[in-house]
Amino acid sequence: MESSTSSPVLNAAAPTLPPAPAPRRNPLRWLAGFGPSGLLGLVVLLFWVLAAVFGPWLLSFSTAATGTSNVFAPISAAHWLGTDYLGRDMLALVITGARYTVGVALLATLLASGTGTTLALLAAASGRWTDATLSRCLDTLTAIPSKMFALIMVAGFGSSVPMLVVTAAIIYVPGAFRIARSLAVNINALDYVTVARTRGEGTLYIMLREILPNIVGPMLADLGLRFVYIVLLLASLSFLGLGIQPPAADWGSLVRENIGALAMGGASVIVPALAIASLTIAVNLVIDNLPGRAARERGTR
Amino acid sequence: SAHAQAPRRGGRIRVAGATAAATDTLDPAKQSNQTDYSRGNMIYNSLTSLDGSLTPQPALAESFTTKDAKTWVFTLRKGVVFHDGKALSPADVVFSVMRHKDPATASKAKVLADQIESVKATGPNEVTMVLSAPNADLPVILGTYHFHIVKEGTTDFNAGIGTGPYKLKEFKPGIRSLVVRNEAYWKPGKPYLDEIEFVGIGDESARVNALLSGGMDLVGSVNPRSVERVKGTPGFGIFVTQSGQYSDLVMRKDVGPGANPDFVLGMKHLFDREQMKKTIALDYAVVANDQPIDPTNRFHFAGLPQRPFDPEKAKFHLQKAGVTGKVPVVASPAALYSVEIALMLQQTAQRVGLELDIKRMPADGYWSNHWLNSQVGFGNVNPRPSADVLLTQFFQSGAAWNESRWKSEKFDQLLLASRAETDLAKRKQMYADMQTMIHQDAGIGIPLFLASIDGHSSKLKGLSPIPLGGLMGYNFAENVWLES
Amino acid sequence: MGAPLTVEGLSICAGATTLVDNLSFSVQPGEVLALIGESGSGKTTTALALMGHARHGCSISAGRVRIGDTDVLALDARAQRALRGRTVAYIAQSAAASFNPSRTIMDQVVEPTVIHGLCKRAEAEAKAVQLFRELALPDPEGIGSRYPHQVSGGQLQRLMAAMALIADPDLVILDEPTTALDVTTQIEVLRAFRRVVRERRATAVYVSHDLAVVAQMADHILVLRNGGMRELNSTGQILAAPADDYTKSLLAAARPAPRASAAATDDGRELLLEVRQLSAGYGPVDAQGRPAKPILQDIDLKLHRGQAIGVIGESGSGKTTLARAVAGLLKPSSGSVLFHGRELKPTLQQRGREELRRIQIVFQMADTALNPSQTIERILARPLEFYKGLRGEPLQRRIRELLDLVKLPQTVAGRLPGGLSGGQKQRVNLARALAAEPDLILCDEVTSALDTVVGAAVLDLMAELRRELGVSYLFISHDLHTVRAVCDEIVVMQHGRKLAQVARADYDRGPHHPYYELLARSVPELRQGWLDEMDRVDHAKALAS
Amino acid sequence: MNRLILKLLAQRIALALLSLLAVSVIVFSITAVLPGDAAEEQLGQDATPQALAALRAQMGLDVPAPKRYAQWLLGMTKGDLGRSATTQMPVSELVASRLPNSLLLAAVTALFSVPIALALGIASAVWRGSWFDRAASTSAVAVVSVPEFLVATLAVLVFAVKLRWLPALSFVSDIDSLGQMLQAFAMPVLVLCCVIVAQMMRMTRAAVIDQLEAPYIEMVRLKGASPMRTVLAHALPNAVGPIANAVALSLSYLLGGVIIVETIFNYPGIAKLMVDGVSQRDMPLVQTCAMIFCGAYLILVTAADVCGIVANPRLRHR
Ligand SMILES: Nc1ncnc2c1ncn2[C@@H]1O[C@H](COP(=O)(O)OP(=O)(O)OP(=O)(O)O)[C@@H](O)[C@H]1O
Ligand SMILES: Nc1ncnc2c1ncn2[C@@H]1O[C@H](COP(=O)(O)OP(=O)(O)OP(=O)(O)O)[C@@H](O)[C@H]1O
Ligand SMILES: [Mg+2]
Ligand SMILES: [Mg+2]
Repeated sequence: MESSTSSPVLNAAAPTLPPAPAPRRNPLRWLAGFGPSGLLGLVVLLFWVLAAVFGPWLLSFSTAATGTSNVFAPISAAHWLGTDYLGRDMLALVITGARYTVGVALLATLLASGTGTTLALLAAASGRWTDATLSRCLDTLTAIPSKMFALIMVAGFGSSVPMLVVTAAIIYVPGAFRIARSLAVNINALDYVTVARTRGEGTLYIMLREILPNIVGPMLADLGLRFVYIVLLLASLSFLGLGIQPPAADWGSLVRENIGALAMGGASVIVPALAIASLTIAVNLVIDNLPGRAARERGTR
Repeated sequence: SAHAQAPRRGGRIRVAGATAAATDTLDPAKQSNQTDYSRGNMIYNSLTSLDGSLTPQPALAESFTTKDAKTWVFTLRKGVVFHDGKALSPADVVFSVMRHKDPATASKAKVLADQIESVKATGPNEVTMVLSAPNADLPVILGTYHFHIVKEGTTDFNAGIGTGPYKLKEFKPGIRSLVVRNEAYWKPGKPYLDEIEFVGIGDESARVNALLSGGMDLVGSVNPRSVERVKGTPGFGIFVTQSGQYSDLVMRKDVGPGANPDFVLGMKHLFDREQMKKTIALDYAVVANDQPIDPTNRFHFAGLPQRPFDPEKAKFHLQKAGVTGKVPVVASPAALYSVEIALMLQQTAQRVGLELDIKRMPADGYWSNHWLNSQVGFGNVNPRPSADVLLTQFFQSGAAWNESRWKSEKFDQLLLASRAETDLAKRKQMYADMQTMIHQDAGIGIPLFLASIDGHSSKLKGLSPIPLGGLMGYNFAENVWLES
Repeated sequence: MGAPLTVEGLSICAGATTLVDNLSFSVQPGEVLALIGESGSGKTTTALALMGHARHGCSISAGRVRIGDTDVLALDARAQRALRGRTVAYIAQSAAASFNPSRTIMDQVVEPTVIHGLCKRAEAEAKAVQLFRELALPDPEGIGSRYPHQVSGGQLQRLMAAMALIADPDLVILDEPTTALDVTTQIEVLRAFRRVVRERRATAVYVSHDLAVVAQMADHILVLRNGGMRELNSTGQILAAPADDYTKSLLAAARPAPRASAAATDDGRELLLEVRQLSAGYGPVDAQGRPAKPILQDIDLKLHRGQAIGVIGESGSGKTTLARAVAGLLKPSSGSVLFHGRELKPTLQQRGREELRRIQIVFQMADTALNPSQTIERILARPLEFYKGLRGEPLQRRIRELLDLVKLPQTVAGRLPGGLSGGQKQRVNLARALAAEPDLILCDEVTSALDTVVGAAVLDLMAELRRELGVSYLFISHDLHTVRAVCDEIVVMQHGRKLAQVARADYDRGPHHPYYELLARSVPELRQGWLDEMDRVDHAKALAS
Repeated sequence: MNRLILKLLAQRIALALLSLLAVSVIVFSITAVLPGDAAEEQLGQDATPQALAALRAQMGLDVPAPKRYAQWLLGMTKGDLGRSATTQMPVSELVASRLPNSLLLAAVTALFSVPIALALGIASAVWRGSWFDRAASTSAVAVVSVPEFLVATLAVLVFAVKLRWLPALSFVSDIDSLGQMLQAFAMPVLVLCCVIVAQMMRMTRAAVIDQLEAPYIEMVRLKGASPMRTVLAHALPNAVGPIANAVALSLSYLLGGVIIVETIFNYPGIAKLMVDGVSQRDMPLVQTCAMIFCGAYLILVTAADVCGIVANPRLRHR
């Protein structure tokens, strides 16, 4: 009632206000947008993230000690997921490992994709020279095999968690850059970017507002696979003995350390392998089923 | 079977060692690992050879004599020829020994060779060596792989010309080598096999799988965790060599927490040796007593009381030492089991309120960058041919590899004296004293003496342990034979 | 021979929205039915449904389509495939986008015969060459071995017709086959189509929004609006006596009325823009500063405040390039541009924000000029924030005003450009330029995608702004009628040169440059039989010479 | 050949030389700042100052690093790859004994993986959104996300240890017949396929889908073309460029990235040589390997670009 007395002008304007674009407002509807497989992925992902954040705290009282001398024990009531090559409880190891695998890989992936995309936007939005220089430099980096690079980095600077994140990120920046640049260059040639230029907009605005929103879709798809590769890189680094520091172990190292149990079908090697697979599949399911992604992709065509 | 079969001649085997790299070498002075040693023993001989108790036996030298342990006379075996047909002469021996002293050779045995003052041909079949100080163990030293005898003037060793049981047919560093029977070998009846193909497989599970799939007849360095599998597969067996190899916790006495003797003692009491033996080595080890001479050695001092796992005592010493905060401990896969030992130590330490911060270093670069430089860290010592060599290299005050920088004048004097002592009983006592000193005072904790485990097909016969290391102290080639 | 086409109760929807609502009509063999209506009224959607096809996201929800004895919508996928390209052939709206860029033209033209196994490849090729000849394509023997990018847009349109006709279909659907063409080419193509339809006696559905063109081609006209049928009658009847109001307004707006300027020829007014000896081009520049692909040569132009100058010329003559050079998007290789008497810097980076604000450009391609991930509201808000620093309610109000100005409903503000029709996008484009309140707007084909009614409204708006705010225009178009209606002067361009400049007073006084004459003559007139007359005239000329 | 391709090749070769130079500088400087040198690594536990000095002199490490680099570069321009620091063997000899093996493995793997990846990628693009597509994409992610040493070990356990069909190791030196070759290569190729198929498949799928959404495809459908024809004759030729690029990137992995496969199957390839080189700080060897990988990468990428041009008439015809 108050509004009717306040201002006739406002009242007149009110009905003509465009209806708010509301699909995002309701979290439940947003979730439903994932579809069944996307939701499944989301649940698994959430599970691992929770495990990474709270798991060690939940388990700290029970399982940290090696205790038994029963190595490669099968699944039992005492050890839900069996024991590893030193008789340690696999459940505890997998849960603590989640912190490293999920954390390091996710961080490195975001860092790699973020840096790659930023550089690509810069290359596309600024002049030919920046583009050429950046492209050539990163091409050169791609030419060095990733494992060789990791080997050299770890040999030189030791293998701490920040070091691993940075190494993995550097290795995967050129790939992300390549994809983002090819997308961004196409967008940059479109008229709407030119319009922004004729308006006098700065490079930053063009990068972030005009180009970026139009390449996030494909970049997300790329991120999914990149994540898988970073998890694998960590695993293969641990194969070469360069991974996370003990007693912590990422899942890749757990697989590696317990590979001896494979012949007996031991849980200690299968469980971490399954953990890796479930995590990477979940990430890709979530990304592939992001609500509105399919629609957005069609829209850009 | 209980009673020995007669060895059969003929057949071809494939053998896998644990390393393969482009640095594989046939130069005795440069040999540095299992595969190098094994290959060397196929194509070369030394003046002596070491038997199952590491006692030197005549080889290219028919006999060796000394009066004062300072001047040694070696009589060379007659009728020995190199693979290219040239007869063995004293000049070859002089060359082979003297080259280690030349810095340009960059020999790994230079330290050992430096005690030899001169090597001279003193007759058509006689070589005389004069030492700078008496050493009763010279024949033992000369029986090790670095002192293989090569042809005088050899500069390119890739041809692999020696006097050994097999002739080199192919040598591709890091890939494989192929040797065939030396028909003119001086030991009658030996070797038994026609041909050996020798490769290095770095990955343990690949090595074991290669064996179990029938692709290999003998593989070195099997992880205790694979033993059950090998034993459980019909047609395969394992071969255990208990030796003096150990991984040790090094606490430097000159810097860091190890400077406090109580810290060292506390740590030594923290080793749950039985548990380590069970979970880490799966019983393929013997419990050690913080001293380096292992039970297979004739100078092992069994009378030294075993130090127990005693958290209370450890706690007492550690509290007395007043160590606070996290103590960094450096370990590496380069030092066998050191990461696992460190992890168990970390847990027991936690129980007595000590925080250990395990730093695992990559294997490559470990020896040059971390070993000897870390305040608290792990080392690994391979079996040495004699107690003297071991103590001289690792415990003498001025020794380059004195891991804990432990200095004791009394120990050094005992060491020199025992080296010159030719009376075995007296010598034994001296060694016992030295072992006790190390057990008490050195900044070294030795939890276990490790065994080497090899896997083999049951058709392969003739294996017997030589505690220099696995694969019969790397000398399987001339001893094994194939059952038909 | 043609087959009769009957459509009953056809409805097509995309999700919840109905694109085409309960449409019924029929076409007899050998006749042409025209579907006309504004952009986005569902013409293409209907045309595609005649083949049983619905675009991604759309579906045919009800109705029957019969060609001869076949019920198209009841067929399974395989039978539909057998029908398409054989019984029904389609000539798409954009020929350039409908050819596979990596295969030769001949491959694609004879493909229907290959797919349907009609005849041997050699036979098919001979037939194709015959069609090329009929469609007056140059080099009929050789053109087949070229790739799509090696022929012009008008030629491509005709090649597509050949592709449709090669299987002798019973029903041909032509979807706006001449929108992309300039008038001179358009005449050629129209002639070709008509000859084919007449000689082969195929049934045809002709989709267009251009009444004048439809008048030449169709026997009957169906007027569509918002997916619904407004009127269906014979061409003569509709042109002479339209029954529906919408049809009437379409007809009324068909020939744009001249919009008088406040001071059409007032030479005393301030000189706003002067282009002197301007040359420009694309590609890397050589040592003398000449670009590898020179386009514009020695253009001179003067534009006074409040004036509108039209630029016409065939496709590729350099009209857009001129606008880009003035806007600072393309560095001229020589010559200069003066604005308010001061020389403009050649590139954007060197120009100040105020200079940029005063000259706005409305791009030709409405689709690509709007960022697909920003809502219309954001698109319009940005220049207001950027230049004027507007925030909050004043900003919202101004956006609403702008939408009103270009006759767009307020509801589009929250939508993304993907949800707008071509004409709507074009108007958003214009609104964005207006938001900056510029002195000069470079309009590149702003009305080409619009139907006559909306187009007329936009022209009115421009005239009004010009009158009241003194905004000036450089009005680029290939439609001579529109240009004549709004501009005080017309610049005729060909091959990057200015051929002639004609003032409004002289529009109907000749003689002008022959090329201008040709352009003027080629604009279709809104009466039946115009094309036939043109045929006769040209024929006579050909005989005379 | 067409002028455009020649020009591109010339440009690429010039750039490649630059890249190679840059890579060599990067690799050299990183290895130069690494702790430890070849002498220390070789002596390991046996390092004493005297022995180190002697060995360094023998290896030529007593020369300052920049000078060593200059020497190496000079030798390189004359076609001399230098001598390995640790083994004193000519690097060319070391490499020559392994490079053919690596190339062979890469070739055989490419022979199998590329057609499989393309077929799967195209099929999932055609049946986009179907259960096949979902299953293929998910299992591709699942397969790549299993660490390759696990796949390799599992394969060995099943095929070599349990079934005894295949040898556990790939003895390339013993290959006399095609059968033996197939036996030796079966498992390494299988494992490598698992690693690289997924990426190529995904890129192929994306590229084909991209084309399937182009307006000309609608026209092709309206001509009555079958789905098979639509994809193979129309969409695919236009997708060759991006697909070739994806294939090139994946294949470049096959030279330098296969260290794990080489280790587990004891395959004498060049990746292991490189890893040894790094851990031994054998500069000339590492440099040469880096040059080979970099060169191979550049060749592959250029080949992909040429493919793209050849497939695209717009580029091919001026
Ligand atoms: N895939 C789609 N999904 C949803 N709506 C669509 C789709 N394609 C087109 N439309 C909508 O359908 C309506 C009719 O489109 P159609 O292409 O038939 O128009 P048209 O009359 O051919 O216009 P024009 O003259 O611009 O070609 C438009 O409002 C358009 O926005
Ligand atoms: N970026 C570019 N690089 C090279 N050539 C170009 C470029 N843009 C346009 N051209 C060429 O310049 C010529 C003039 O183009 P312009 O866009 O000015 O034509 P137009 O008169 O606007 O034609 P239309 O009526 O079709 O829009 C054409 O031949 C075109 O192919
Ligand atoms: Mg349309
Ligand atoms: Mg234009």
